Amino acid sequence: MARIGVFVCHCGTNIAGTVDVKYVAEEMAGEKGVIISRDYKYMCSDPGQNIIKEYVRLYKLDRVVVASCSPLLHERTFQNTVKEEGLNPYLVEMANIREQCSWVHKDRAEATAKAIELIKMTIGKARMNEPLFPKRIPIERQALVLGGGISGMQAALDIALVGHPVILVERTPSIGGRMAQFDKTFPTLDCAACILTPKMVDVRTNPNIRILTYAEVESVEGYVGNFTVQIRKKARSVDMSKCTGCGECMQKCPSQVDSEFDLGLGKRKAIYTPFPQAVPNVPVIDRVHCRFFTQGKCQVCQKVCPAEAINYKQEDEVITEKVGAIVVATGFDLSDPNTYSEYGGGRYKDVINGLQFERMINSSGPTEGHLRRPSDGKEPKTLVFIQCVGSRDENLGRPYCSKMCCMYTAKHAILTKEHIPDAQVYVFYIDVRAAGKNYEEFVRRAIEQYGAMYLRGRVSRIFEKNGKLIVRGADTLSKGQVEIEADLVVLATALVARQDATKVAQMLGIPYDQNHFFTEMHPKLAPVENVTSGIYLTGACQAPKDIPDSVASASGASVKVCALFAHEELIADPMIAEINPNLCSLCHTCVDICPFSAILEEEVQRPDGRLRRQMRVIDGVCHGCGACVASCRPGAITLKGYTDQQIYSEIESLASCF
Amino acid sequence: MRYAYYPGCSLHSTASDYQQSIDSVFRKLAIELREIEGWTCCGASAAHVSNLLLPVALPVKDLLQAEKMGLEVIAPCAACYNRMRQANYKIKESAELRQKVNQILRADYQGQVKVRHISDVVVNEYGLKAIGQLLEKNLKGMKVVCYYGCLAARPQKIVAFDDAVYPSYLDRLIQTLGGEAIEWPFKTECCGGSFSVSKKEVVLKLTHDLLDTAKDLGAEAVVVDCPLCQFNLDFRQGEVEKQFRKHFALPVFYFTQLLGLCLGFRQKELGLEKLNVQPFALLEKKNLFV
Amino acid sequence: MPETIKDELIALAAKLFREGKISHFLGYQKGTLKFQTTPLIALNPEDLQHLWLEDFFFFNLAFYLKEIKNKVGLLVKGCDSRSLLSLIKEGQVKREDLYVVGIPCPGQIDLRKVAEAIAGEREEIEEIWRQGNEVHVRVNDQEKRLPKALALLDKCLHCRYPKPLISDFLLPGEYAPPVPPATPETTQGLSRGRDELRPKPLPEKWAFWVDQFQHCLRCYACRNVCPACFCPRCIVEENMPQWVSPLPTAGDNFVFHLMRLMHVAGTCVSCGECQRVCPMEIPLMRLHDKMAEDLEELYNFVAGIDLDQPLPFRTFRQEDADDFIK
Amino acid sequence: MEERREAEIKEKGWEPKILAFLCRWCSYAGADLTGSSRISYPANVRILRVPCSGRVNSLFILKALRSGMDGILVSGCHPGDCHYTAGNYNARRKFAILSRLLEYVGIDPRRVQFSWVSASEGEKFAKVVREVVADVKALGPNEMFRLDPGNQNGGKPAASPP
Repeated sequence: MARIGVFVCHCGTNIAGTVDVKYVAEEMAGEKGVIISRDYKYMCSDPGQNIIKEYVRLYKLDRVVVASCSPLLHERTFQNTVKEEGLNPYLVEMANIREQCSWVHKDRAEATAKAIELIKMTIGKARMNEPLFPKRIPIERQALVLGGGISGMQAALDIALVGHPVILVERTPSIGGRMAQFDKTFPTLDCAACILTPKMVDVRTNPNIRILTYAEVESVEGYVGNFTVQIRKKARSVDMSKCTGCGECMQKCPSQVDSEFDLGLGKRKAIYTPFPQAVPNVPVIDRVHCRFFTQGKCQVCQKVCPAEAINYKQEDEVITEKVGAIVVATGFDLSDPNTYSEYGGGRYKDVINGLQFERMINSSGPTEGHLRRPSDGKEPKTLVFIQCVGSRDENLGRPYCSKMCCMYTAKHAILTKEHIPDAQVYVFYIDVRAAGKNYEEFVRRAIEQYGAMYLRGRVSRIFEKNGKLIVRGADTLSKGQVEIEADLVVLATALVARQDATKVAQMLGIPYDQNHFFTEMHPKLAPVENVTSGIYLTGACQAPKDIPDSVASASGASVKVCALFAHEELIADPMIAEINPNLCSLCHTCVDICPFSAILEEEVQRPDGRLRRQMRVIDGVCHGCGACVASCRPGAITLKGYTDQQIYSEIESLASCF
Repeated sequence: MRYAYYPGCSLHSTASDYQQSIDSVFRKLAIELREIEGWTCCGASAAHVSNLLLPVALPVKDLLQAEKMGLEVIAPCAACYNRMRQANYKIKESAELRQKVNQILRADYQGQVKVRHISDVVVNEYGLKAIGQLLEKNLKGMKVVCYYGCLAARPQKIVAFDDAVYPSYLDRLIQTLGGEAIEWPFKTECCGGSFSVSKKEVVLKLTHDLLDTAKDLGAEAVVVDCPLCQFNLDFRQGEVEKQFRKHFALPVFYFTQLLGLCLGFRQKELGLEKLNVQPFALLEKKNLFV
Repeated sequence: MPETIKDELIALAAKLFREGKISHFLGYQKGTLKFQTTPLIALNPEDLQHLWLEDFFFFNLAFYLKEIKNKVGLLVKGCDSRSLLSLIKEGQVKREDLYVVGIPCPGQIDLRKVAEAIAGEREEIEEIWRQGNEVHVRVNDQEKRLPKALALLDKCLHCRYPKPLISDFLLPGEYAPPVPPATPETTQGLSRGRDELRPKPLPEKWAFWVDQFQHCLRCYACRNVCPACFCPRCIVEENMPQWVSPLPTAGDNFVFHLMRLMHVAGTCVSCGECQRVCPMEIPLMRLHDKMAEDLEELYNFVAGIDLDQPLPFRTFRQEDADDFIK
Repeated sequence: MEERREAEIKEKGWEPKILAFLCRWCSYAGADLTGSSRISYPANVRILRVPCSGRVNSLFILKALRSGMDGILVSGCHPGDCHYTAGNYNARRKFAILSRLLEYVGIDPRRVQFSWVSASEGEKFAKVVREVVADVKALGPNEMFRLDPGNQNGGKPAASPP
């Protein structure tokens, strides 16, 4: 039989002004299980708390009901109060007779009667309360960062600087990501390589960071603090420990292939690093194009390698690692420019996209920084930039704004004029969205200082006539149709989620939106967290983001990781679900319902030695929402702190009032 | 294969040559066309700009007939095709409109009758491979541009059965017939449509642009599948030439006419003599004249 | 059904036993009552000799899969196959553990209805046979002809899935609805469309149901026969807390039946067994039909027809109906 | 207790008892805001705190009706705002079906109502309560199970089964 103490607070006149607290306290004394009941002016004050402590001690109370303000305000206070007396804090329950009674009702009799019923309900619940103990879950204090672009690099660095080991996995042969492809960066126009290369070196030299390039994560299992990941290190065919990065092999390799890094504008060899500043500066052999792998002879690279680093027999290696947190920084793709038939659908060589322009104007790019028409190599004089290609387009099911096109187009306009001062630049736009620090000023500069001609309207068609590209579009400000004879057209194609984003999401067990961008826990208040605890999001895998945004979110994600790693153990809220396997039918409703993937089926050995399959809630992953409990038909799941017993008892206690 | 056939007003008047060539070609392809009994206006031209209900109720009246026949509908005129597809779409979209229309027509139409454009059926249903096996002649050495217009392409999600901006089904048909379909960026550019009546100068400018670029690219003829486009490009061509002081002499064929020629029909069976821009010199040059 | 088919079936099942593909075969055997076969649970090829195929086999054999968790071969009618799909979705059986043999069903006789139609007792019926669109009954040496509507189970009159939706083998025969789909209502939706209670005012509905519920004895036959009720222990047997009092009062019966409905939502395939076994003849199917219709209308969900469609209470769409919420 | 209630009803007129299940993150906090904004509403509602509207089992509602509550309100976060991302969406499906079933067996849908109230909608919470109370007052007391011998509140025996 429970020994319950009821403490009714006056809250000055806040409660006592409307509720007859003395009468209430007297009434409660007669309730089943109530040992003592009393009132006091301010229960939350030190003397008030002392009263509670004294009574707990004196009367050996094992349940405490405080009738006062909202538990959202003082539940923690009173939990700590009883804790000091050695009582489990989860044996305290609060009846909210202020916000939900005295403050909203005027009639004293009505409010008093209601307060009595509210407290009776609470006593009913408290009777069923049980002591709860937070679980401790050990944390593997090593992080995994997926993606070696600017966002992934920043996250890895931030975590490593705190002192935790980080594994940075990158799919391509080098870290650097999209930023390595850029020429200059807006709005400062500093060269991307100048700010990126030092960062890459920092990552390479940080002893806490292990870089795995040319590698992909194959599977992720486990939960916060305890993930087991399998990483496939693809065969590089070059021994990383021997290679000195001299580049001799790349010079002599006879096979030429379109460079992915240069988006087909330049060539690379079959043994290659994507770009000269690659980290690690160790080439890989592209086995699809290598003569030795396709035709069985050549081996030139092996012959010329002074370090004897070439190893044709190398095989993929799958390694298993334990990590406590995962940062997802897988980045974005550009939508395929060839799918827009109004812009030529890939039929015109001189219609390129923004990233191709970026490579062309980059001094280490395929044209060494000279703007050239891909068709005839001539310098373009009239350039047309078209924004919102595939973005903000309901027809394509892509209603969102790609966010950075306005800015990089302005940058391209400026760079064009710096390279070819007598060039004429036209920009077709819907709206110019330059909401960032110094962004609007930058666009104004492109227009006013560099004379880029901004035309507000859409292009309806591009066609070829007499060796020129005719760009026909609307100029909605002058309300007319315009036709521009262009030498080069640059499309600001939409930023889209990685092609295999859904596959990655399913592997990690994280949600994604209709555009396949990964979904954060809360768009405003938890922008780097994910519903799956221990997994954090950063960069353009969430939505189009520019460099400043990507770096900021990376640091945000790292703080979350470091906060998790600040302790050796995770203290899990005890108010979580628990499954009684004897009642469970293994129907998996709970698994489907759980938004946090906190429930798993496992095989356990029974006392008689036989194996049996049963469901288990993972501590630390369960958030305690109770959705599984409500959908479990045989009642096999209990939500501690809000058990069926407690709620039943509350309903019954209320019912017994009338 | 059997379809309910909705000719629409053009095919009985300005485009009777289209009708003639369809009759011949479909006979050869053994596709039966059953004309919808008592069909009425599809709601294009005047109706759909004057009122919101009429352009849905009118085609639904015809579609109800087709529903009774239990057949899919073929519409050779792009305007009719467009109206009927739009009606189906709107009926399905809006419960309110559906109720209103059904009330007017005392019926229970749910928008389920499938409406196909004639080219869609020929190219995608009957298939180019099957057509290839029936050919008696070919268009060897003939350079054409295919002109698709807008009504069978837009609004994309309601009517399009190919790329809405750069379709290629007629090009593929012409290639199957042995001709050369020139890559032409103006495939779906505007011809001016029914402004032909109210604002002729607009149509003259637009058709000029179309004919001019086609000629520039070396086209010897234009191929269409819409009677409105055909009317503007063919009937107005003389006026365009006069106003812009240019000489085009580009015959504007319905695709069924060229297909008919290759299937072995004679000019009379295809209504070729009804074309304004005489095609016979060209056809003679390409050994197609019979 | 011809003997040859029976032999073929026995040969097939025996082969499955021999190859170790099944440990049980579920079929029908001759019943002790007239016009009623009894389920046969064959554990070996010898047991198969008891297989009996005649046109009276309303038992839904999927029911036994609640208990038998092995590799099982079984006979299913079109409608029974939906129970299989439901049980697979609920994780109670695995498709690969089943060898499903489809059996053509001519529509099952509802003896209760027949007795009513001939204004006699079940026991008086001497013979029943199907002929054309009618069911012939011999009573006291007299032959009576009944239209199918008066002789078949209600569910058979609205048969939407005469052919099993999953099967490994189909016994030869015609897989067609026993009654041709005459109106759109019988082919579209599960609607029987004839529940005269639906449009009635609320007090009348309540009066009707409270009268029904107060007859319920809580024998739990409905639950026990239900292929969708597979929990190891039903929550009504729970007493900590005791949501449903075991006393068969109208009020607790109301809680019990509504709760059971909510629990089988999405899994119940309207097989009608609950109503058939109810000793108090409570029209439970009205409730199940209403719920099935609501699920179809609100969530476009029809139970037991599509393995890939998630169960309605395990998923949601952001655009789900919201109009009933303030 | 039955007598007491009857006496009470005689004295003051009948006042409905309404049980409200409020999710801890939105609606409960919203009801707190109603309080701190001192917006008054009828005293008929008793609030039961749950972590999420997804925690509310249909059994809670059935049991509450069975226990004689005159009205029930379940309130959670607005769609898209659930602290646990999807609890309210899952709850919505169950409530939609339960609501229709209750209506079919003759229970007025106004007795069991649902709402989305966010933590900032103190005003709305008061409005919802006022509406529910008015609705239930119009319907009269929940007499549905009062003749039932199983009713712990006593009462008269139900008509014996035939």
